[in-house]
Amino acid sequence: MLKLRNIHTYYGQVHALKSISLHLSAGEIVTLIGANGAGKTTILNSISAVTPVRGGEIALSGAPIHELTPERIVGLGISQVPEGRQVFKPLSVEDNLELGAYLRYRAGEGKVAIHRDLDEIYAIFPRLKERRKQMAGTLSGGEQQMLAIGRALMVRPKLLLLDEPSMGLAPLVVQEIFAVIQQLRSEKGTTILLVEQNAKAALKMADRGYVLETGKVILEGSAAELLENKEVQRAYLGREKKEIWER
Amino acid sequence: MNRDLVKFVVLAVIAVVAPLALSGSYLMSVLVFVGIHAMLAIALNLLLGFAGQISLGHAGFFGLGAYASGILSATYGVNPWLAMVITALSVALLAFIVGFPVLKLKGHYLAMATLGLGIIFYIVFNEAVDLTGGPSGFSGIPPLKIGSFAFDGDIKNYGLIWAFTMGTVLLSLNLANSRIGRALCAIHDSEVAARVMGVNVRLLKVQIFALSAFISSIAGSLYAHTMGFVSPTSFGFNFSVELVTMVVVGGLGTVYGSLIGAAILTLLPELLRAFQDYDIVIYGLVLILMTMFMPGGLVRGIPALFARLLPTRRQEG
Amino acid sequence: MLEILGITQRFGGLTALDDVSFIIGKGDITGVIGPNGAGKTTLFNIISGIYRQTSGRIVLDGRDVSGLPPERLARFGMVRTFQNIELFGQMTVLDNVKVGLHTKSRSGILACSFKMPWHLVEERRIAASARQWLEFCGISELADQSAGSLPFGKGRLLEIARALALEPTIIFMDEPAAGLNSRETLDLARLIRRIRASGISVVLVEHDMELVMDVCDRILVLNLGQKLAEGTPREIQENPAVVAAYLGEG
Amino acid sequence: MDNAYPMNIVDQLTQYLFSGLASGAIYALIGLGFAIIYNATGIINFAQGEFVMLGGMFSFFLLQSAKAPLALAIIGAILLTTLLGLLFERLAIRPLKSASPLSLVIITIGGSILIRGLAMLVWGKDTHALPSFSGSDPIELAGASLLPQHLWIVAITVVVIAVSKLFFSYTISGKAMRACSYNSRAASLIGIGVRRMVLLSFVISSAMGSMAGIIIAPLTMTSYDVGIMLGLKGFCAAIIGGMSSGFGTVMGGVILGVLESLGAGLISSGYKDAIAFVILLLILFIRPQGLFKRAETERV
Repeated sequence: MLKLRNIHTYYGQVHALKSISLHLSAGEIVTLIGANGAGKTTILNSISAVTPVRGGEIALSGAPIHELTPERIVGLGISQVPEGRQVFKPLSVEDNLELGAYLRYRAGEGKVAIHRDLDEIYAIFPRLKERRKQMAGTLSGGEQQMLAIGRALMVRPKLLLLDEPSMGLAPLVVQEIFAVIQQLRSEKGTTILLVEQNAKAALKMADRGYVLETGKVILEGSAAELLENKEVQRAYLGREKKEIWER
Repeated sequence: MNRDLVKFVVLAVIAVVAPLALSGSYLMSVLVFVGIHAMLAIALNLLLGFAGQISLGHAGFFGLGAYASGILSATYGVNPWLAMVITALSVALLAFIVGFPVLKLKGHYLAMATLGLGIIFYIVFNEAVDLTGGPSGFSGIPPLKIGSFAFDGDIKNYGLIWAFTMGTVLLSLNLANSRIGRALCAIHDSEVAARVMGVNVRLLKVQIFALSAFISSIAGSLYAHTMGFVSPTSFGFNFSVELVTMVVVGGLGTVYGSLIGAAILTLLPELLRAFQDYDIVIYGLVLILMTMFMPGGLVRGIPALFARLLPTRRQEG
Repeated sequence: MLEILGITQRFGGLTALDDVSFIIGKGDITGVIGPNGAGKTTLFNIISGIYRQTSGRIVLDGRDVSGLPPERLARFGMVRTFQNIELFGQMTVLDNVKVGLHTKSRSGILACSFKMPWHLVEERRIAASARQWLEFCGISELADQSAGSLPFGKGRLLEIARALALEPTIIFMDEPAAGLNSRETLDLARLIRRIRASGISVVLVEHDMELVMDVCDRILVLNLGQKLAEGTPREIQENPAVVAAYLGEG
Repeated sequence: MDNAYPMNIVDQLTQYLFSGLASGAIYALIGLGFAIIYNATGIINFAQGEFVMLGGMFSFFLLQSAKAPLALAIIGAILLTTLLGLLFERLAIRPLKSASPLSLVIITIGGSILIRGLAMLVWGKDTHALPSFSGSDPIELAGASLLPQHLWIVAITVVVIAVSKLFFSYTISGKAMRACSYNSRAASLIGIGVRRMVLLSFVISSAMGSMAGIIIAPLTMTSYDVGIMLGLKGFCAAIIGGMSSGFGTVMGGVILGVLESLGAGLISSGYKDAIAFVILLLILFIRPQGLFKRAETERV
């Protein structure tokens, strides 16, 4: 469905992505893991076209998309839940969600269809419905994460890019959000590209994963393989960590 | 640094030789203005180009220097030199005091606050009629004298002004190549990193603001004593903008750039006399086009342009 | 010795740090780790005077330095580097390090403008000292390049050289290995040890566990704004709470 | 407004209050223009005052040379000014990709000088007056005498502000603009085109500015250089209001207008403009975030 071939991306002088290649098939959950600065977020931003790609190709169902504007990418059905949630704090919960359907409004889609989707989001996250008139800034971290996901879902994405949905959240909330992610794939068949620091949890949920280090893919494989991989374990708690894992 | 010395000597020679070629001509009086504008542009550049802090009110300090020195010497009979020094010190002190709240502001807010300051001065020049003569101006300002030698003709004014201008150039170059100059550039590039390096950013900004006001005030006094007459229109918002234009055209953060900018923007309207009313349009266009296509100013932009047009030494990579 | 005593930081309704205390020993290399959003950078920003904490104190060698701005802390020998290197991009590499010597010189505006003799002496001393620090960090051949044009790895070294020029007693590094390749990271580890050997305490926030476990004497683990654990690298690696926070029980 | 006969102090104050309200309404309109562009782009558009001038001047010349009826001339002037606002964004703002605040300040100043200069070349330096919208017989109100134009000013301002409030609260484009001004990156991730929003902000601001210029022209005359002062006053209003594109700026305009009018009446009319700038400086020094904005909670 989505294919990245030899992507190079720079932040000013920093060569953030060095020839990254990866692919997603329809309906897959794929996770990117790696230390901070490894380039996980940059990959998502390159796909979303907010960080321009300087070399290589990104193709969606065979058609190149790496020279399009961010709006066009969203129009093609790729939406991103950014790191740190980034909800529109001064706007109400409902306004945030409606804005997710901005392009659909502009395309002339009627209110009825959009409101139907809104109800669907409220069904997934009942807590958002309780707070629909509240300013998004007054929500708790977990609720903001739900709102950010809901907003991205209002795009009706074929492909959802999730950047560290568990960041800074309590374990129970994280479980709840991960459950929703799995539900999205099983019920709607949404393809998901997940960036997570919580590697173990991400791999448990994903079909496949890529391990990144300083802008390169150093490992790829099925989630189960990666979970067993010593390199992956090492990357997370230092080299002497093996012993603990084997205990 | 030696190249700077060479440039300075070349400039000094030109400054000395110029009157021989142009003596008695109308251009001499224009060159007097070039000198005054150059002092002002360099003063503003210390703030704008080096420390990265905009001021849209420098015409106000220029005006304060001109009026205060003029009034002290003409109305109260103070020796013009003394008047000039007293004025410059008071203006610097004023800038130092106002500087603390003003330079706490950043970006647009700073631009707006300095602009407001300049406009307040301008209104005072217009409205304090008893003191300043109001909109019709203030005349009878005595020239500067050494013994019985008065600076009153074009050629003498030229010598006086350019002596001060060259002094300003020299001192500013020294400052730029010192720990203070480096700290100013550091503030420009990254304020937080400069602070982490122990630079007292707030104090230094205010000090440089005061220094800049000091030089502007001297330029104003020189203007008043050489012209003998001042009126508010020379010190309005438009002139503050012209000064910013000079600095931007010449190049932010280069002393010689300010000199060149001042020269071009003073001579240009003279050369375009025929299209008198167009000068404001040209100012606007120059400002926009320079910012868009040559943000580094002429001093950096022209060599870069040549480098692009004549790709003899292609760089690898 | 730097004591961090009960630091709490709230942003609006959010508690970014909750009563965090620990002690940084003289001549130690201390690592601060934790998942994203744990409050590491916030803690750094407080210690280096960029944020003002909601409550709690910071004591350097018996002197209370809480709430002092960074320029004052610099004079007490506390300096930091930044995650996304903050260089003076329009200046040369050498001039960047010279700014690091700002607190080691005192000529004012007048002395500089009039090139007073003592100022010239001082400038020579600054230049010599700056070159030494470039050498210490192994980048003296870049002295005349513009800092903005450096590759990231070299920029990182320059930032460290500039910080060292202050001759600090303690240097804080915010993710010094981020964006470095593995060879550069190895060089960095060596440099960090040399810094410590010259008597300077080092504190680093870092995600590269290999580096942290390799160079640190002590490690502080933060999670969700609270201190989760503290100890030697081995103790930390064997601490079940840390393992859970990092790998999740998902 | 000098009166031939002495009024008592209360009547005088009422008089100042009313004329202050009218000029305050103008400042509020101009200030909203500043705030809208600022919120969408982070730019202070120093050319905002020129849109105000263009409104008045276009109206006058459409009225004079094209012999258009007043209402038509006004609509034409608003459209023409808006078109210029759009062109300004396209030609001067959009090509700058990652410009520093300093170059943005300089470029909008350049734009303002250019527009003013062209206006002078095309229309000359004379001052002109638009006819009042409905006669000029003063109306007595609470001891003060008002011109019908004062009422027009207040009424039109209230309507414009109400419409913009509705736009920002209830339309998807308005909400998208607010979202974009809060976090443009997140907005682009859900398909909101940032550049489109910037363009829209210039369109709205230039339209608002031109309206301000038109409704005040019958009272204070218009000429190629009225934009400087009006623009700066509008900016003061926006600063007092904390650069909000709503209530704060409106209050800022009203406060400024009333204080200025009281100051001019009670202290000295020559220093009227200085009063506005002293207020500006005091606000910047004491509460740079404006009088009507809560201190921003720091973002983490």
